[in-house]
Amino acid sequence: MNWTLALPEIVLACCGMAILLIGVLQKRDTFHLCSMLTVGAFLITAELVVSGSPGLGYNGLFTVDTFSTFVKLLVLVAATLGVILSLDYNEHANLRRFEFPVLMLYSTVGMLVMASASNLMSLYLGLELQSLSIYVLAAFARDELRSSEAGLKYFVLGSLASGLLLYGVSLVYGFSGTMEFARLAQALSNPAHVSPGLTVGVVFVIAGLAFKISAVPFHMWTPDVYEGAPTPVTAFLSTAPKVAAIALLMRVMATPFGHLLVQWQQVIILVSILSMLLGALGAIGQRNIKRLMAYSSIGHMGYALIGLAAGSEAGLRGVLIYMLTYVFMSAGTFACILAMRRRGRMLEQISDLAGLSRTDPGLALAFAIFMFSMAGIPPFTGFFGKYFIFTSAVQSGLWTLAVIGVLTSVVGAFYYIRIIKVIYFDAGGAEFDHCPASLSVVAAAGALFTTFFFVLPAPFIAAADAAAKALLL
Amino acid sequence: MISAVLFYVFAAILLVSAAMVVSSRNPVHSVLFLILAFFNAAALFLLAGAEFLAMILVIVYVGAVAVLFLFVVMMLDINFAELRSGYQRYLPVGLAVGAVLLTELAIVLGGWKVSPEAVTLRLSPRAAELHNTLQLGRLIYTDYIFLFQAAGLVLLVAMIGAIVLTLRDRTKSRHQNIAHQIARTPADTLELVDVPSRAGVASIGILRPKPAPQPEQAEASTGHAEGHH
Amino acid sequence: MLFAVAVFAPLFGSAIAGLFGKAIGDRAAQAVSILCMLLASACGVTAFVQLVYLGGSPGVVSLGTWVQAGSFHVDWALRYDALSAVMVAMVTTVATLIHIYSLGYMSHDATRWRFFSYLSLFSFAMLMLVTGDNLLQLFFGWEGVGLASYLLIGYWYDRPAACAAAIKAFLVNRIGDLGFALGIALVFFTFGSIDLSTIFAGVPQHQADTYTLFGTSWRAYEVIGTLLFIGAMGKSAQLGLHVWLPDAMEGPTPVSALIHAATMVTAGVFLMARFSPVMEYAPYALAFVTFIGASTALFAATVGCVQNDIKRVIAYSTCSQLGYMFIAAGVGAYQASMFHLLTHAFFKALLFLAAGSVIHAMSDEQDIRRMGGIWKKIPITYGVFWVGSLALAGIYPFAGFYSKDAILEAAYAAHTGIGTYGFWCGLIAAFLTAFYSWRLIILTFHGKPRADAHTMAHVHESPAVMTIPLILLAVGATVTGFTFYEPLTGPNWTQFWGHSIQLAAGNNVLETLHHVPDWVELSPSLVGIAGILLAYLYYVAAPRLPVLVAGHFPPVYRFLLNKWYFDELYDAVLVRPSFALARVLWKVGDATIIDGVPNGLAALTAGGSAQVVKLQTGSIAVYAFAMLIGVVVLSLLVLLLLVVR
Amino acid sequence: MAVDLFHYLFVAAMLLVMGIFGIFLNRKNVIVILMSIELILLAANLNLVAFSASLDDLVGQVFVMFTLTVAAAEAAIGLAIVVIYFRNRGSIQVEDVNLMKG
Amino acid sequence: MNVVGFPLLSLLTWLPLVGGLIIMSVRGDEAAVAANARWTALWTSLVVFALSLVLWARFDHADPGFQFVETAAWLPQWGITYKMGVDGISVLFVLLSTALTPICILASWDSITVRVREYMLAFLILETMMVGMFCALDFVVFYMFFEGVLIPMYLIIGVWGGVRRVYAAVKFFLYTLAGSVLMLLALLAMWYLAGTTDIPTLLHTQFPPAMQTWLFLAFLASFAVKVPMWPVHTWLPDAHVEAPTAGSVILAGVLLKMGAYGFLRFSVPMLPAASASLAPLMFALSVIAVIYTSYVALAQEDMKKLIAYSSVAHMGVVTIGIFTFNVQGISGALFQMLSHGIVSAALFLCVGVIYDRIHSREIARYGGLADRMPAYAFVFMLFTLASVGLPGTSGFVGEFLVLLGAFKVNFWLALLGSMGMILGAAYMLYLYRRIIFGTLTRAELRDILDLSPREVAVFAPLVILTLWMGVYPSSFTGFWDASVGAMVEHHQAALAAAVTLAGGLH
Repeated sequence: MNWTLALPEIVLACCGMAILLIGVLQKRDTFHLCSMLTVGAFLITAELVVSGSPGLGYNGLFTVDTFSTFVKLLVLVAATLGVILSLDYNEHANLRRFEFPVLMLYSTVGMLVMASASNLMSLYLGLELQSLSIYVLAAFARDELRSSEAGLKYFVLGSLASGLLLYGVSLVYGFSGTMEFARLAQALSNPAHVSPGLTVGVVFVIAGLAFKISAVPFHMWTPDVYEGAPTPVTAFLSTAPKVAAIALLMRVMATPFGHLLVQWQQVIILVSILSMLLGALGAIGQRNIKRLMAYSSIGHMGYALIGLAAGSEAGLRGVLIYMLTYVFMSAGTFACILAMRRRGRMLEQISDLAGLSRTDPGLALAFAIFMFSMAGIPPFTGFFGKYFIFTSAVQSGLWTLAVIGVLTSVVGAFYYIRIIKVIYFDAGGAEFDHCPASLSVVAAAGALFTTFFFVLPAPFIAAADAAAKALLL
Repeated sequence: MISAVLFYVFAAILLVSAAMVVSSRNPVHSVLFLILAFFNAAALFLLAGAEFLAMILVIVYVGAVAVLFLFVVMMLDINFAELRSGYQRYLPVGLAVGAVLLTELAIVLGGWKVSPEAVTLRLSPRAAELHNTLQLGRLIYTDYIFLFQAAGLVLLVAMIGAIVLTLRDRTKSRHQNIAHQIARTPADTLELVDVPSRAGVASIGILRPKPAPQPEQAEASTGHAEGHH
Repeated sequence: MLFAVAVFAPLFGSAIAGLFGKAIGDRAAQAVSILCMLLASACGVTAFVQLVYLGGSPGVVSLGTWVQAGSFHVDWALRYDALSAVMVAMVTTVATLIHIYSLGYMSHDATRWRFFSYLSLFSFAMLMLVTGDNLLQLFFGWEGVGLASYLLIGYWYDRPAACAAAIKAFLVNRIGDLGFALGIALVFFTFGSIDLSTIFAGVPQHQADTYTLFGTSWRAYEVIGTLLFIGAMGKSAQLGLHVWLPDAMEGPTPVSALIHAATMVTAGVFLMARFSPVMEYAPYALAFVTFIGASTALFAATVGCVQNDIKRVIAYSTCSQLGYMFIAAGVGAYQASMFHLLTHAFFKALLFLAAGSVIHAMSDEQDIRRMGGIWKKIPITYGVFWVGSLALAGIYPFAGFYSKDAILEAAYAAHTGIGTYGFWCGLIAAFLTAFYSWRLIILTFHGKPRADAHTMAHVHESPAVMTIPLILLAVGATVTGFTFYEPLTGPNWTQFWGHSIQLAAGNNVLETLHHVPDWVELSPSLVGIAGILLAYLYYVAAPRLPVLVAGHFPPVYRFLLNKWYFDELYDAVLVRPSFALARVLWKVGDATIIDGVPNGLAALTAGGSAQVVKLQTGSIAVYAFAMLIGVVVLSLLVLLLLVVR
Repeated sequence: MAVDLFHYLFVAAMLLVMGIFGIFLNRKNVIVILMSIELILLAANLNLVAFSASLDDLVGQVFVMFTLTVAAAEAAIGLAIVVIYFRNRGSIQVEDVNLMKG
Repeated sequence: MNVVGFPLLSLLTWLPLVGGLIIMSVRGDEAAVAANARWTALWTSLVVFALSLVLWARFDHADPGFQFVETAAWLPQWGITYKMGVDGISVLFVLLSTALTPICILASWDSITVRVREYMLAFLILETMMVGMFCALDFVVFYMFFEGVLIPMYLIIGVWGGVRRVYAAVKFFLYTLAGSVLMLLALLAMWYLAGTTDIPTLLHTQFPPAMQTWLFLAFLASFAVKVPMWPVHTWLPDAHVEAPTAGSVILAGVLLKMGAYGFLRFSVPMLPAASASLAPLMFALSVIAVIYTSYVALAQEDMKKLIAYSSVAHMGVVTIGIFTFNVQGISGALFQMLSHGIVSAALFLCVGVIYDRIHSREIARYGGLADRMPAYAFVFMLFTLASVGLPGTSGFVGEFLVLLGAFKVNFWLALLGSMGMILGAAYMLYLYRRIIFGTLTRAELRDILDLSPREVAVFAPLVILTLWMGVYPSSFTGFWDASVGAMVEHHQAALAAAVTLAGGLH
């Protein structure tokens, strides 16, 4: 058995334990050190991911292919950005505890497992590893009511979702006789033999995963948790787990259930439409920018699901590109949100941004870039994400979906440009505190990627293409 | 025949106690019904031939998890009188949706049959000659070692999480700090006071242990003393 | 070439005076523009003489491509033939005289450079109009004179009435121009070109062409003719589109003389003559031309009888005379209409300038009810006024006698219903013309002074710079009649006109007009004299009579005084509703209905947003319930699909 | 296995529905919600065991092993969160958990 | 490469951004930064303009195809290339954009005093987007530029605009975006059907007639908003009124042309059947636009709003011309676009001149300016006349050619479409009268100054262009004669082919 297949995960988990030990044994404050070590661990893991060779191992539980590599790298990038984003905030918010990066790290391990899962069991365990860490992270500011309420909500609903997922898995297992993706694909290759029980099981699995990507109607937790959780956690929550969960959803839908496309396609379409609508509508009246980002992410997941609903290689590629662009936009936006601090106090109201373009033009510019990008205005990356998604929808003849998609994107654009309006048009309040370097780095990296992606998009898209091909075999 | 009867009995108790878990007004009762439910589930496991899992369920669940629940319920010391009874106002809708779900599941599940491919797809067929525990043990440590390790990580995270959330005030808790103990000098702790005769200890401001400097109080006491003269 | 110099010299003068007038001063600006005009008139007259009398050959001066789009190709080119040459000569001559006259008339104005620039600009545009080798260039001049007219009417821009009149002139002209433009378009699609030579050469081929309009097929020539005539109606102030002309009298008097009497307003007539080769084959259009012309002649004459503003009387008279010209054009006697155009240019310019002289003398008083008794104080003006009026009334041997006669005879000689209509209308108008002309003379110059003493004390003859042009024009108004009668309308008209005017094969109006019954020949003079006598009776012999008549027929009087209520009608039917409609479209159409849709959508979205947010109650139970419903609905959906399949 | 598989599955389905009911019809105590989640997981486990028996395949049972582990971990974290929530709020009534909404 | 041996179009497109980067990198105190930004922007735009003159000089009039074509692999696997090129239809719009930008920068020299650096940056970005859009020969590239314009324009209106600038900016943004996302779908569908995003290839692709209608409607949604056509025009008056002068200039001068350009580039040549069958709809909307908005303009009390409505009417003439499908109509439409680009830009500048002095756009607050500002009165008069389409000015040629083209189609179309001749004269002269004529009564107008040398420098090129285009328009029409001819031919051939196909089926 080729155990090196899972080398990145193993190494990362071991690094996690080492960091944990360092944190425990060192008496002094080790938050910063551990965070840095975590970043280092991510980088090492990324290197291992890149250098890993494809294959299926661990008795069919674990697979490494271009898809998993793509997703893992994206997850690692997102997680790295997440850790960096937490540095400054945690210092100020009195959350400077070394467990924070460690939990992020284990959550990331869970995501990596999800990316490679080729069996419903590893799927479930990866998912749980990821989720449990984030439940804790969401409640990490344990002296804050909002944080603990966010943790509680996320936990209760998340557990319900994974319960449903588990129940779905049991149905799939029962009605097909296996949990391994390859064998499932084989078993379901003749759709005529597919029993209703199995399709219901698939629906339950979709429900469980849809919860993780906060797709409607499993999205209800999102605004509350986004608002309540410590902001770096929200930032993390909105990037890496989304990538991992949607990747998992893609793999499950494409590989084992690929032959059931006609059955689940309508479900995904419905979920996608609802998500886009709700994401667009819900955000309009929001005053808290974190809540707004929550609705925004719901909407974005709706778009990403269009690609999945297309059920084609182009669609899967579109989803991956979308997630790629989304991670950078989202991380960048949160970097900007984290920079919203006046006299040591964090600000979360959109109105607090008024006059930012005068007090801090750089931050304002970055913010504006992210908002335009999220609205899908070229030449920013957000446009490319939407472009490839809609391409696939058109190719698959999903006209209704495409039309609803573009129309909701207009509604969505309204609230994004409303933020730009506040930043640029409104007369403003006092200056924010000096933006710490860690945030500047993330914001700048995100802005640069978002802005200049269009110059050389081909390698990224080629990578996404290769990854999507791997799913369809 | 007997197993069928047993099944129905256990199943009935299981369902009733599950219902009680949900509906009982007193959370302690809920936990106890949960335990009962677990016991009956374990019995059902046994009937289905999963001896090891049945034991695990009893030991791990009843022994640890359920007790943990009980512990937390007691610890949080909720005033039961305050708990409002009754259900959400959309109970009828909820019941209807639940009924739909149940019907749906029942119909769907009723259509189960061993799919023709299932035999060929089986990964780990049960070996009749070995007992359940042995078989599971073999699988877990070989084919499923990856998952086993992952489950370990899950537990690790749970541990970290539980600690990081609930462990409080490390600075106030009383660790033994050996270095500190060794570094102590008499000057830090001892104070020699010349106590005049017939004066109460309190009246001349001697407090033990050595108080943090409290100038106001000191002044007030001296003032009081002067006034007395 | 002389011709090009004649056309472009005024432009040069205008540009110098306009762009640098402020810098170089009024005198220099005036000098430049007048010199340019003198040069132009010298060249223009020479060119005319060369062509008509010295046997020069007509031709085209091409200046370069103008518009080019596919098969549509138009050059800047000057057409040199008898029609344009005579017009150039006339325009430059009259314009030069009026330039000179303006030196005196405008001597107290603050921005004379501007005035002269405009005048020269007008001259240029008019020359472009008459020399246009294609319809588009003609249109260029056509609109150019409209612009100059607009600028000059509104010259005193601080007077609201002047501004309003200027805009009115421009707009009414534009209505006609739209018809003209459409006509050009149809010409292009009929002949494949708008070059005059190509068009005229193609006339025989396209006779049978039809154009469908109002669901009926019409001969293309009829449509073209009508559309072009609509253009002519606007420019020449024919009935319906005449309303701008009386108001245009708000401009300085030299402007009225030049533009609203001598040149621009006759452009429509010129157009008809220019387009005679095509018009000849459009009998219905021609009938329409006569009808409108005759009606205008009569209408304007009736109104002219009761107006009290000296310039307005002359303006209505102009209107009426233009009607005559169209009568002639409509019966195929283009030569007669051109002849009348020529003579009219002189005597009407003369009348206007003389009126200007009167106004000048009366300290800018224009109401004839406040004049009178001044003829001794301004003898030259009085004299030339007589000359002009005699010419206008068609009294032998003044110019009008010949040209008006020719027109009425032609109308009679046409022997068509519409020709007869034209004849009688013309005859009645001739009577009225004489009547109001002498009414004007008598009220203005004779009787007791009705102005206040202060004004009367200042009444004086105009300076030489004004009177000399008057005299010259008076000479013109006298001699042009008998000089040009034969060559222009005689049987040998082709010697003069060459091919610039072409008649259809069956058109022999020009031959027959010389053989009409005697009473027809005599009647214009007779009614003219009758009109004069009536005016004498009314205003000298029995001055109470007009009041009495007006008192007995108040509706008729008021009807005429209010110019047949045309202005009121347009105001009620077009202007007011337009402004009302504009407000309604803006406030209701745009702001309420059209913006209502996006605003409504926005409100709908906001409402939807509120509903969505309302679902987000914060309660775990609700969230869980939503998930449950989601699962149930989605699995039902899947099962349903399974069943359906 | 003496009893028809369907009966097992039906019991599990009942458990599932009760668990879900426990989550969204309960307005008393958050801990009861956690217990409801345990019921849901138990339902899934019961399913897995039953299928495992019927299919004569041990994978189901192996999976139950892991789900039990996960369920335990989940319970631990859930209770920890409940505890800190209680410390902040002084109550664990379900209806009180609505600081954030909209 | 191409005739000039270097990637001229890319240079034209991206050079302004380089200028923008230079502006961004300037540090120092506010006044120095502002001055620096102004000069850098001016020089950049002038250099770009000078470069674009090479285009003018080296463009081959006889070639109906694309010239100066340059390609670079961009997303090679998906057939998307970075491809730039101009043909007769687009080349002059590139020049229009490069010419108006320095004028705008000059016009904002003194009137923009806050955040000068950002302002200049926005204008340079805008120039990149505009030039790029007219040069793009790949529809993804096209779409990027087409949409990208929204960003700087949104900021220009919103940051430097008037009182209701936020409303106007948001309305502008959403209207335009809502239209163009539908166009994006149409573009994707075309790509799906034709398998390429290459515009020259798509120009010769035949789409199924049923599909064409849908595609046409989707394009219509985008271009109609941009043009803007009735009834989606209401964003324009708001945007114009609130935008700073230079913003209005660019908006009217170039941005409105993008919609019409889109019709010419996509709708008409690529979807001949649908454009032919839907032409009556387009005519109806255009005629309504001409008459309706002219009337609305008549009632306006705000100068900029009036001119904005006049823009809608003039663009209505353009859309009529485009859908006549004959050389005269299309040629006229193109000419009208160019002319309107210059004339309406100039009119907005005229408004800007007095707005800078009095800070009011209300017509009623002016009157009698002719006394104090003769030069201004002259310039304003010239552009007013050009706007009403007086022969000899640029405004006439386009309108007349469109009239010719429309007449070929239908008498009533020509008649109603040309009602703008009358109504336009009415509202423009009425406006002119109320501002320039009359007596000067208001105290604050007494000391108003005539045009400054800088303003003269701004207007001079526009005056010259207006007259040049009026007197010698064939020097402009020559650029597109070949292209338009080929396009019309192609259109007719495609229609004929469709008819034979239909005939063959029955």
